Amino acid sequence: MSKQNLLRVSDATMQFGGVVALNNLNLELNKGEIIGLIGPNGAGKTTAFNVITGVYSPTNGEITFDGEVIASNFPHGKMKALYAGQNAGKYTKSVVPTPDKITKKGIARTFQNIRLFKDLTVFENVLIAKHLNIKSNVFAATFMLNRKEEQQMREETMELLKILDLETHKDDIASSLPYGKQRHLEIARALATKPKLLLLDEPAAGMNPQESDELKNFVARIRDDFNLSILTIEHHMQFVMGICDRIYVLDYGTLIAEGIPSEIQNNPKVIEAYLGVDE
Amino acid sequence: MLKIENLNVFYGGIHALRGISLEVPDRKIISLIGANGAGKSTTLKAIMGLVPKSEGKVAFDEKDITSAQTKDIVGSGIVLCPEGRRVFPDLTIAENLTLGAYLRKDKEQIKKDKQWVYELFPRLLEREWQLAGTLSGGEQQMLAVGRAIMSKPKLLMLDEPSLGLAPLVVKDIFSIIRQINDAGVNILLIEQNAKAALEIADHAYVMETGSITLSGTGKELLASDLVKKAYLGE
Amino acid sequence: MTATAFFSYCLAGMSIGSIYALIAIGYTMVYGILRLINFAHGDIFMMAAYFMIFAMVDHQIPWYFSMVIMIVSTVLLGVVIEKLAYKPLRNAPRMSIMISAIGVSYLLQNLATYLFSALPKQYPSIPVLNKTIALGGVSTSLVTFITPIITILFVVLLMLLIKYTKMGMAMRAVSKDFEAAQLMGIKINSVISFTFVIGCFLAAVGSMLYFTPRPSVFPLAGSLPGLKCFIAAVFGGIGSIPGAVVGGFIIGFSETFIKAAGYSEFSDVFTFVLLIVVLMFRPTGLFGENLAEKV
Amino acid sequence: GCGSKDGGDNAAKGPAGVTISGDVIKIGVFEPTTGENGGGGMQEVLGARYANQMMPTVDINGTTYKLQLEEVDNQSDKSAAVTAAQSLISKGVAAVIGSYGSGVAIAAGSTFASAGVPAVGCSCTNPQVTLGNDFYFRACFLDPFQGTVMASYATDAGYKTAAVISQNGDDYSTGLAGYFKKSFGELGGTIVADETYQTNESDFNAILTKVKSANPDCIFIPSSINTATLILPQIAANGIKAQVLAGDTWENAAIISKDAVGVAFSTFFDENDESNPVAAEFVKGFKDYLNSDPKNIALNANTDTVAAVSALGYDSYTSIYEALKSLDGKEGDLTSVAIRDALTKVSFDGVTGHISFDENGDAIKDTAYIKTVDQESLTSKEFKFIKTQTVKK
Amino acid sequence: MTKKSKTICTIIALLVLAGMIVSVNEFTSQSSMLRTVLQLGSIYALAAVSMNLLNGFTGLFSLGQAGFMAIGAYTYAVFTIPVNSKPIVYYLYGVSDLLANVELPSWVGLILAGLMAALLAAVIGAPVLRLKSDYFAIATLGFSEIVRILVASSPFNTITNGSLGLKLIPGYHSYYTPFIIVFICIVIIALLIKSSYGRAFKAIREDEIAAEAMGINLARHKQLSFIISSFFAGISGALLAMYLGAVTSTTFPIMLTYNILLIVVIGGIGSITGSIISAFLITAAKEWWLRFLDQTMIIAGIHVPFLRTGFRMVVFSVILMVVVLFWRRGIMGQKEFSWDGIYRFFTRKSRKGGAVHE
Ligand SMILES: Nc1ncnc2c1ncn2[C@@H]1O[C@H](COP(=O)(O)OP(=O)(O)OP(=O)(O)O)[C@@H](O)[C@H]1O
Ligand SMILES: Nc1ncnc2c1ncn2[C@@H]1O[C@H](COP(=O)(O)OP(=O)(O)OP(=O)(O)O)[C@@H](O)[C@H]1O
Ligand SMILES: [Mg+2]
Ligand SMILES: [Mg+2]
Repeated sequence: MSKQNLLRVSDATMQFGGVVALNNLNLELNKGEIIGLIGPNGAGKTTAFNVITGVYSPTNGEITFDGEVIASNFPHGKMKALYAGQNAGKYTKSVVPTPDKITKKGIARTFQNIRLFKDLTVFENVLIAKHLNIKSNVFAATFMLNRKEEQQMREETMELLKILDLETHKDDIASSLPYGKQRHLEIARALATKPKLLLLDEPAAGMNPQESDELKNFVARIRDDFNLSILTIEHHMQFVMGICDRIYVLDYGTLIAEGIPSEIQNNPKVIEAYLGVDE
Repeated sequence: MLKIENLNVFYGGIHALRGISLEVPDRKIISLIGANGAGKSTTLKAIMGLVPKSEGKVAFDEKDITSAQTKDIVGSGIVLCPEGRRVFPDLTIAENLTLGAYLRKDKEQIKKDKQWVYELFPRLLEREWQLAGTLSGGEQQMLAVGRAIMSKPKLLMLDEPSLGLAPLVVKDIFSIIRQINDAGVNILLIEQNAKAALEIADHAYVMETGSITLSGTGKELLASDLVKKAYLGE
Repeated sequence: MTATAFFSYCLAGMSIGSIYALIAIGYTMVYGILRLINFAHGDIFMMAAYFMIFAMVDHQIPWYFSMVIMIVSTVLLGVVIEKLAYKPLRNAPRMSIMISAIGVSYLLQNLATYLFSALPKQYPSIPVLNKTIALGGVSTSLVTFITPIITILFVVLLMLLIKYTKMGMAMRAVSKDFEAAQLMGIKINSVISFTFVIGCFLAAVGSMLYFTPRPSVFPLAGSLPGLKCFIAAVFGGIGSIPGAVVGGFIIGFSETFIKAAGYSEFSDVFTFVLLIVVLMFRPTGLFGENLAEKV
Repeated sequence: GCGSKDGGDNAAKGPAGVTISGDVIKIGVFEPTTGENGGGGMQEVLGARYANQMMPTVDINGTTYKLQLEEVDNQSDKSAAVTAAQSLISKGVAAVIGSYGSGVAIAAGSTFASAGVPAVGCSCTNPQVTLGNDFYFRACFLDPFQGTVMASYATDAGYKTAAVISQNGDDYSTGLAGYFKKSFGELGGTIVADETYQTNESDFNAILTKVKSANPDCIFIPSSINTATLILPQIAANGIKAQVLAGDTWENAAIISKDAVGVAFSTFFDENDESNPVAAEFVKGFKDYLNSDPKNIALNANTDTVAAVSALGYDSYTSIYEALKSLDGKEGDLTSVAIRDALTKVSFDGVTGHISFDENGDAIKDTAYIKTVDQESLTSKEFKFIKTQTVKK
Repeated sequence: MTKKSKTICTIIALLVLAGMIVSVNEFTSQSSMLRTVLQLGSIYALAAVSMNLLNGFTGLFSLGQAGFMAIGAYTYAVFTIPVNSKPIVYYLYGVSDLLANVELPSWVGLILAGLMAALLAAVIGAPVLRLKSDYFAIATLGFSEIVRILVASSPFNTITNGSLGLKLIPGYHSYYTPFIIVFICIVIIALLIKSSYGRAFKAIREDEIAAEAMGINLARHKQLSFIISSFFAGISGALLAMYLGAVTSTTFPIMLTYNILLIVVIGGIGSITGSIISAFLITAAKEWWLRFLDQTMIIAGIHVPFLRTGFRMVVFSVILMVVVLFWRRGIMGQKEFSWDGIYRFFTRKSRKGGAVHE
């Protein structure tokens, strides 16, 4: 398979006041890949996700998705004086999308702290994610002139639930599901937006090794079934090493290593900053 | 020290705890492991009086605390480091730690303990004045554990303290737990990282769908085939 | 505008502004902790005035004792309201608590009408406060000067309390997470009661300073000041004490000068427009905590 | 159906109205006893209650009917007023007394009109109450008259400049202020300040500073009694020396205080007016009535001063009584519509002067009483009569 | 229960309801309080449901209801007051030349009322909707006060008649008019909520950040909900004007917003049926059932204690608080009336005792 670039993060810097959470991050992801993003706590991994999905606009840098610049910024305004990163003059455009636009372009995500629509049912949670592709306007939808479309949304939702083994929980309220199922549901909901790229923020957190193993297989399966590329943050090394094609390692907002799992595992910098030595 | 008998808890119609009995003897580390949704967190919440118990008895230091209020339970020396971190987002790291020692009066010792927490998690010292709400997930987790340590309880209950922490820190966490225990604090620990939890535990319980299905010393359970298969992923 | 006129406008603005500020602090404190817009605050303020009348006029008690009686009963009223109407709703949806607050506000107004009739009653004159003083051709009563001083004094005290004491820290902790606060051993009920004690104490003092130069008390007397102070609190950023004070003064002054400019008909319109405009630029008020939820 | 609500057109079709059956005739008392105008409204209720005590029955063609009051509180609130009026209608009242405050009367007007029940307003002085409503009458004079009277009084006293302070959104206050401004201008005076305030406003310092700098000879403040008690001390505190003028609402013992000394306002009636024997008798009887029960005194602002609105309450009741008396009691004649028809023809000497209604349903009156508060009032709690004022043509 | 039997149940229930309304018209006297309560209740029901769309379903805590109702009421009144009544209505300030000869049929006025409110919502929505929770609440409250003060202000004298307000507003064509209009409007709102857009609103209520991450355009959907809610608030305002026959700015105080919010909360935030039920209950309680409390009553020669004017509202406020305290989530909670719910309610009752655990 020829490598076809899907996502490119160039020189992304994110600064909160004096805290440089992300410093000049360069990251690439090709179609069909599963990429891991690891690093100590507070290294800036979640921040990287937030920058990619439009939650934050980077202080400096550019994000390209599928050949299109989806976000770009340079230090200006208050940030101009405060800016502590590099490549200050490199970008001159300011493209500030909202997260919904990014999702529409084909990037979906899950959250580090699960964010489901708690009081709604599992079915509704997934169905809502289908809304972004709705064609009919509010009048048509209200007066039920879009029955076909609605029907199709429901069918697709049902299908997705079936594939993800959530069918039996269809009418349960999301918050009453056990933790692991909630994680599955979050992924299902993200998949419902029909993304090309899926971002997973610590999907295996709170799972025991057994469960995290199952999740690993699950993620690999959806990548194939849905023709996805995946970028995942995770602290469970078995999970990361077992599934990722390549891994990026961040520390203090800076990239300290990049490579295939076996390289990373033995990289002294990574061991020192993140993995520690096995006793 | 802590003794639970036949604890039952309902969430509406869901029978979340079905007659749990367990014991935390003095100066020991007790681990509680089990699959997602088994009812581990619920057990700790029920002890703290955060969820109503429909049946059962909880005694601490020979005193019945089954129907005591949370604040009194904390007063009697049990502290919970809750699931989901629950740091105070509008307060700084330093203030969060100070609040951990809310019931303590020994100013000098509090100061020392704070120093100790900062030594354990240098990251927290770096960001002492940052509002807890803006910390990263792992930093918040460190803060939550640090805050619990600050309270110097007789019994410390930790609900998945390693959640979201980097591997290096996870290793530290378990040695920290040891240190706390050595300082005379009893520990009741919930962990997904079953291996580490069992290694450290003097005694451990396995929970499944609201009941305790297995118990024994940490070593015994580590050797058990059942545990191996279900929780160690071997 | 002549210099004297300007000076008297300033006095008028300061007098009303500092009252707004004083009462707005009460709103802000309760909001800061319970995330509850205590709609009954203005009515507690009104009841305080009736307590004073009850003590000083009906029972001829000297003003200093009356003042103590009034403050104590107002504080009691506030605490009782909290226990009966808000405490049972700790875990209820926020709007239910708000409706309970509206209910209390209705109840106090209706109760006052029922007990004291809708006719206005004369607020007793407190000799110390009523002393008139002349200042460069403008005469005004002492209370005009005392009010801002008292306001600033209280603000400083409160800020110290909240920033540096354990109680203050506990108050801030309770405001975000009841359960976690309990886990620290904080007695949330006492913390909340304490907040109400302070809020009502301020309302009681404010009521005395307010009604002395405007000595007419009727059941709806608290409703408009209540609304204005509430706006003042929002203006400054709800939950922020210095914000409430600044908000109170801004509203007091802007109102006064709009009237001075001959647009009394639109003074409230202007206040609200100003509020909305300020919120456009600072969505959480002037001093509001701007905690973007971390994702 | 419910019928169209616009009372004006109803005369053609004519609503059926209420037919009286049995020997009890219910008379509704539609007054605010709570809310902004609760105090004044209550005084009107007292007048009506006293009248009912004096005239508890009426003989119509040999049969004695008991007159029974049905009181309802319209809360000084226009939306509550309509349902309050509905509740009176649902109780089967044949006629209605009230209300204090024109706004509520206007709001409820169409309800009464479409039910075919006549209403006699006591102190609702706004022209709109009776305008285009065949079922509304009133015993008092109107704002255009009152505004003109006060303007005339002001020019008679030699005032050249005036300030006006009125309440935004209040028809009584704005209307009266409007008429005052108009005629004061026509009479050669100048309005130097025209200020408004919001309902429940209690701080007038800014407005008063403005007024003070305009330095008018007099200030006209048509307002509710609550506002009056608030604004007077502030006028004094601001050191404003101009003559304060006001309308009928200020005739309430609640305003009497040292700050009120010197104000002048127009009203419907003077309790010390010896020239009217009906009034003299009423005053004596009503004072006894008030003093007979401490509750009544409490409701009358703790004095036994007779408020003009009480007198109007009494007169309104009397006009209904007179109308009932004039019915001939034949089958089908005892209806509320017949009472309305009879009301257009009544003519009697009331407490507030001679009463008969013009084609709009307004009492034909040409005199207002100007009263003030003086030092003596502070102890006696009574207003001091200055003069009667008619309108200069 | 099968879908079919549910539909049949619903149709029967609606017929019974309609029958009740008809029989009230046919068999009670013209002046019965029941008629008033039903009409007023239905208007409040619409106002409450439209507020619920925003507060309950979209999670936008708005306190601007009274303002939008005022706009609706005034728009309706200004355009429908008969030309020959205008001189009487505008007797003091005169009527603007633009309006002197305008007299639209009431249904046009009604729609215009909704559109006008919606238009204003669109204008202020863009800036105001950026605010969060309580700040949004205060901004809308401020807006509603601005509207109230402006309609009574002198520059608009020849249009709104300033402080004097408007009267002789054409009323309902028939007793049934308000019920039909309210029914149609509520059905439309219910359909909207059931549609994909309604689900998007609920997602915003549950978690804005997650909703946005699911591709829901927050600004657009909030705006949509705000405008639609205001449209129906405008219509309910117009209906209120028709019912009252006369409006002034003081008909729409903040208190009105509070009252409607009260109906929403008591009914259950996020429940349409709850809002409807509570609208009728509260109106009936306040305006009808409790009225006797205002009257001194003598039973067997003894004054019944406490009963005197003002007591009704005291009791009413106490009842309100008791309801809020004991029914925290309101009468219906977040649920809708459903036949399954009724069915479960009865079957559970009958099996009481035995099946509590498990
Ligand atoms: N507030 C609640 N309402 C209803 N059901 C609940 C609630 N909290 C927990 N549950 C249910 O109770 C059961 C036990 O939950 P608990 O949180 O104790 O599990 P746990 O063992 O801690 O799992 P995890 O490893 O995921 O934290 C689960 O089935 C869960 O769905
Ligand atoms: N809104 C913010 N304001 C201030 N600082 C912030 C903000 N968001 C993140 N930070 C800081 O930026 C750093 C990076 O945070 P981020 O959440 O990206 O870490 P992370 O790599 O995801 O860590 P973890 O593994 O613990 O989740 C942290 O030190 C955090 O304190
Ligand atoms: Mg993270
Ligand atoms: Mg758990």
